[in-house]
Amino acid sequence: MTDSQPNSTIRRDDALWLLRRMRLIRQTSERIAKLYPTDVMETPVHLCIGQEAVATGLCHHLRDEDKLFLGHRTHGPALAKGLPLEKLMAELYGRSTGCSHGYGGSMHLLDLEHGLPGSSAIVGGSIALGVGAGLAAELGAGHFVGVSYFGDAATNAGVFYESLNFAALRALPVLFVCEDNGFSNVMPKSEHSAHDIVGVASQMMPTASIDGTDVLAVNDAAGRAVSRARGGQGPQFLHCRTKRWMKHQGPERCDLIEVDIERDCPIHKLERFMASSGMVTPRELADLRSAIESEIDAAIEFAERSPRPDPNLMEA
Amino acid sequence: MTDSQPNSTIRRDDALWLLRRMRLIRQTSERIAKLYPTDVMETPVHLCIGQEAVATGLCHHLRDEDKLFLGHRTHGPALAKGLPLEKLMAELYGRSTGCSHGYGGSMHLLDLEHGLPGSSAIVGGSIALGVGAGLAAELGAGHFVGVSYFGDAATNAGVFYESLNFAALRALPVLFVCEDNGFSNVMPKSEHSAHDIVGVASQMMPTASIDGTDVLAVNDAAGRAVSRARGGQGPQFLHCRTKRWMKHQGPERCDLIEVDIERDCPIHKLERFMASSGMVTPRELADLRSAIESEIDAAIEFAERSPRPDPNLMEA
Amino acid sequence: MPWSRFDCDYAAPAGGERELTYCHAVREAIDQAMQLDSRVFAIGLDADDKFGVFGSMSDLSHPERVLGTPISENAMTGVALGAALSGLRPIHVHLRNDFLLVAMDQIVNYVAKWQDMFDRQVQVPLVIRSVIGRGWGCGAQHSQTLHGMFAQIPGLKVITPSTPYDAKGLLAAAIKNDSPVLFFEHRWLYKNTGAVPEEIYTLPIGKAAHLHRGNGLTVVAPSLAAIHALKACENDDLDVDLIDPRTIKPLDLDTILASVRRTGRLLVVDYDFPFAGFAAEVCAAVTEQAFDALVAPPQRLTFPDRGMPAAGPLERSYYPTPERIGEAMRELLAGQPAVTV
Amino acid sequence: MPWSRFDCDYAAPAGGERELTYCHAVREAIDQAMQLDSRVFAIGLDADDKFGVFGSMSDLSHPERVLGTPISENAMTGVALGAALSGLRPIHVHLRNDFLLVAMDQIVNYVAKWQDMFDRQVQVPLVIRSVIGRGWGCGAQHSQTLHGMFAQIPGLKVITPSTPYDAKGLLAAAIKNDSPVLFFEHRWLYKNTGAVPEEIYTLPIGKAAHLHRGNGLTVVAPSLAAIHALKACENDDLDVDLIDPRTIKPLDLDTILASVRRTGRLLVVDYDFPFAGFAAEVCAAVTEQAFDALVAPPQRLTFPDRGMPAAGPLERSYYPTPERIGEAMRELLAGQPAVTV
Ligand SMILES: Cc1ncc(C[n+]2csc(CCOP(=O)(O)OP(=O)(O)O)c2C)c(N)n1
Ligand SMILES: Cc1ncc(C[n+]2csc(CCOP(=O)(O)OP(=O)(O)O)c2C)c(N)n1
Ligand SMILES: [Mg+2]
Ligand SMILES: [Mg+2]
Repeated sequence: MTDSQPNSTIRRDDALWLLRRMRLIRQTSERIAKLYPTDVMETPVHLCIGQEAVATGLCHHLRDEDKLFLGHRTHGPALAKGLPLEKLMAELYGRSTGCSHGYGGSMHLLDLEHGLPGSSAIVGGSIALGVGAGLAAELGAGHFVGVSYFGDAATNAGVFYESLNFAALRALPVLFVCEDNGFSNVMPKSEHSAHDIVGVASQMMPTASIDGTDVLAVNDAAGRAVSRARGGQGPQFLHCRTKRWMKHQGPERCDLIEVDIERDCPIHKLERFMASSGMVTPRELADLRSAIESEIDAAIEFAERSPRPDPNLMEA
Repeated sequence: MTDSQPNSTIRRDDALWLLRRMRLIRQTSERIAKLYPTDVMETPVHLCIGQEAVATGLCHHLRDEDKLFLGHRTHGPALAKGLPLEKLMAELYGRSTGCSHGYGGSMHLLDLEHGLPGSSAIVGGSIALGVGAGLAAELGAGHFVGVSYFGDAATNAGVFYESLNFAALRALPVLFVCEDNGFSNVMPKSEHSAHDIVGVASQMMPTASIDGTDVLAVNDAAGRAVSRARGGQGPQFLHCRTKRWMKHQGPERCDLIEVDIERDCPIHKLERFMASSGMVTPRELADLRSAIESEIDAAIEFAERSPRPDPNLMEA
Repeated sequence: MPWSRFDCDYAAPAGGERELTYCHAVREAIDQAMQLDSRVFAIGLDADDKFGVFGSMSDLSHPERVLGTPISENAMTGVALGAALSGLRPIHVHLRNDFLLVAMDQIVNYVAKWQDMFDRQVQVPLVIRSVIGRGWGCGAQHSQTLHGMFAQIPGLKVITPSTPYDAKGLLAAAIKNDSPVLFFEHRWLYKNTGAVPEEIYTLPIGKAAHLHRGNGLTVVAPSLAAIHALKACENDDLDVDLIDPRTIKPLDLDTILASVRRTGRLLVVDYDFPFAGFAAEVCAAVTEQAFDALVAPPQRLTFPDRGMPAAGPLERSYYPTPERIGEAMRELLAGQPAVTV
Repeated sequence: MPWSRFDCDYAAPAGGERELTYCHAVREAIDQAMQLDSRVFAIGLDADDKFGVFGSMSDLSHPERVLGTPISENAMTGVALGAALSGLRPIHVHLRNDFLLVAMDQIVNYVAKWQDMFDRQVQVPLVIRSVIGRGWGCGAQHSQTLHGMFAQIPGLKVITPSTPYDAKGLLAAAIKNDSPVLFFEHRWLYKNTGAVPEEIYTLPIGKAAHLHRGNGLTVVAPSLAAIHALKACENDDLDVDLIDPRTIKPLDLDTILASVRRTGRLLVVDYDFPFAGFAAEVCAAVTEQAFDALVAPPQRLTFPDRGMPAAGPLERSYYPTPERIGEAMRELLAGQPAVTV
């Protein structure tokens, strides 16, 4: 197990990419939270405010052909991987222009072009699918890695353990990314896991445990893990410690944890780093923020204007 | 993880108990192997010749009220726990006097009086049942421990991992006993497990890895583990390295391993120890052997004389 | 036997009694069973949370016998079985029946088989409770209703109460039963209210209830479908004999047959998949046993044969409604074949 | 598309052709599919062993695409699905369908739902092969036949070939199909022989076959039941129209209806559990659509509603036989109701 240090030599355009994606996820999530009580979205929402760094640092190193399999907390990682915002919004609005044509809803997002072959609401199972993608690559289907992305409590499901074992037995190009926010709904990790997650994973493969609120640390560790997996060094496990600022589901703040922006906010931390090292001006930061707001406005307008799916076209 | 040493201070009656049970299991298994080709037993048989020390050393410390849950390789552990021989034989012969009235067959043995609440042919699942027994004890159902008894390959099933986690979370009085013969049918352990079984288990609870061909070592380690579990110290894991002399199923020798009696035979080793320390005479050993043969003769006669179950009485 | 204390005759509640929600009727059955019998305990994901299984686990008087679990439904079912084999009476609770599929090995290979494998020498007093049905755009993995699948499996009883009164009495009966019972509660019934006696009582497992009387058509509808069908009858004052089987298995075929022998017509409304489901069983069994009484082919009204979609208009079209049930009833009453999906 | 190379017309084999066992017909379909299409691979417990799935995996010409697995059926099903979503065409093999229950979450919540959840934007070319049926006193957990359970689930095709010819042609069709297929092979058919063309060929999924012609009674029987029913027809030269559906789902109802419209009588013989099974579906669907043609109530002959016992006499009484099928047929032909279990 390695505990990574952020790489302070990050290039400006990389840092900007990370900031843009994190801001896109954050601002989109906040907008969803704001709109949600009006019932325009007839689907549950699992927001990831506070957790943006994990998916962003990871996806910075993934290509369109790499296959990312998600669980129920989908919006952030899907946007990080490249799902167009308007397709996400239209799906949440239940429109036929949504990425799943309105058939999937919030938890089932598909974007084959950007390496999102689907996500699942049954906790745990999708971990195996990422291993299948790795196996496909190994058997000649293409040059890509499979990525299984899941929460801390998904590691309680037997399929987690079975998946790691098989990936390790065959040295498959698979990344296991555990977004550890310390909770399964309202149950703290101490009540759902008798063991250290990394301790178990490290019995089977190289692991890294990372401060998941530090996008540079995630970026750094993910970069090394992805290149090892691509380089034929077998599966890699990334354990990212993070915080879920919102309730498990819905638009409300979580009352089980305390958030300290200085310590916990990945966006704040990156912006401070970039500002202090002269990479951005306050003006640029403000511009970025409002540019993204406009993107979100446009995506919502797109969703609102889009037709609802026609039940008569629903095939049996 | 502790690696136990045999306790050379074993008392004669304890050693004799161990020898008797191991001989009972061995000679019964050999007789089954001899009779099996005549098709008197219309049921598969998974013999445990070579593995007798594990169940015997364990069951020496179990009481009738302790609950032992078995998988498919049942005969030896069931006899070790106290299942009367004639009830086993009658079950193998498919008679209504069998321990499961002929409804279970070789893999499904029940003896509520002796703490055998049933065994299962689906690999892995019965591990959870032993945890349930431990939970029952914890919730006041009685003073007993739950024991989950399984092979090395059962640890590949997710239910293994889930069961250990839950038992550890609640510090339940459960013993996990892994009879590691190195094979899943014809697949060697190196192909089914990327990790060390004890390594994973020790993330969750105290473990011991034992030479499972040395009944004194098993007896010793099991004694300590059982008393720790009884004493409220939570679940314990016993990993017993052993050898399967026969094929996975049926009456034939396995051609995948080499057996060296001096090194591998638990009965030979115990007899040698007892003889050299003056606990038994060669005459006593021979007498024991033939007494058990007579027991087996009687059990077979009982089975042969017993009626077959009446299909008309089979309830829907 | 603590159980003898809550045996009572089967009787529909008189009017004017205490009203309770379906959710609280379930809660009360658990709470009273736990008070009467210290062997009863509850276990399940978030079972120990006040919002556990939509509030039906709140404020139980024996919190020390209410255990939360990790997301390990398969092992947890085995744990419940092991506890049942060791002298306790577990109630395993689930927020959605889709999660039971994770535990299918334990439910079908273990729980359902254990008594048969040992010629019924052993008792398996285990209740598995689960919410069924669609929510709010939850999609194909979180909206299923699988009572038909479990009813196929020998060794399992399957109960689907539609009223608060039935929910309490049948859950008490399930807990008291010495064989495995699956108890399915439709999410949309949770806030419905109805008269529920304060005392604990049991209802017979395998006994249907008439929700509406009539002579023109027999309608069999379990769970939420029963309530929707009742609405349809009342809206249009239809001449329908409406039977809520209450237990899918064992099925009270006698009550259904007696009705069909009177009406000559049968419609089964089942909010479950169509192929080889509960509706097929009722149609096949009725045809086998009351063929000569039938004046028209028995009809089924179910979900379409596809996974549940998420978007509102799709979700609403997927689920039958009182209106669609009413239409099917009227067509059958008029001697026309009903439209099936 | 390599697949275009093995499209051929549907035609029963002429006499005098090469004979193959059922087991080897299955093997040959896999072998030839693997040769034609490098995306095809096989995975499963002991799949890479020469005795894997009773010999049907032996000597395949691409051993590098035949992978053994640990006892992790649930994750392995997810691995197969992930591979199918990543451009390959997996065949997941199982020694017994009882083990599929361990993988039920993946099969029902994942594999079956994946296309519907995304409005069919994605293909899932995944075949799950499994042996079904009783062996040698193997007991309730190792002798099930679960095609009825899987047929309930939208999104799964279910195939149950009864002859070597069908086994090869339907397995090739399953591998070629872009949606999930469950392929069930009854253990007792493995050594049966029959004419099988050497070339690879596909048979249509959803098309029944007539095994015997007659006008007095329609019998629908899949898998081993078809072979047993054929024996019963031939033993007594019965006037029976025997239909092997070959695929449980999609079901070729047209062929069955056409027959019942001629005979007026129906018997479904299904070696599976009785309640809400395939037999119920056929009876219900036929009654719905050909009610006026029926002169007697459709009948079912299935297992009893309990787990399979182990001892020989019990096991043999549990399973229908050609004799018992013949009896049921004769009674129906004589205008008497058949005995159902
Ligand atoms: C098999 C299964 N059991 C239970 C649930 C209900 N459930 C949905 S999300 C969740 C918590 C998951 O926690 P974690 O994996 O840590 O992800 P997080 O929500 O924290 O991102 C639970 C219990 C489920 N979806 N699937
Ligand atoms: C879920 C499941 N998958 C596959 C099998 C087939 N099977 C029976 S025993 C066995 C090997 C088990 O090996 P292990 O657990 O090491 O026990 P051993 O036979 O060595 O005693 C297998 C694969 C099964 N019974 N259950
Ligand atoms: Mg979490
Ligand atoms: Mg082994």
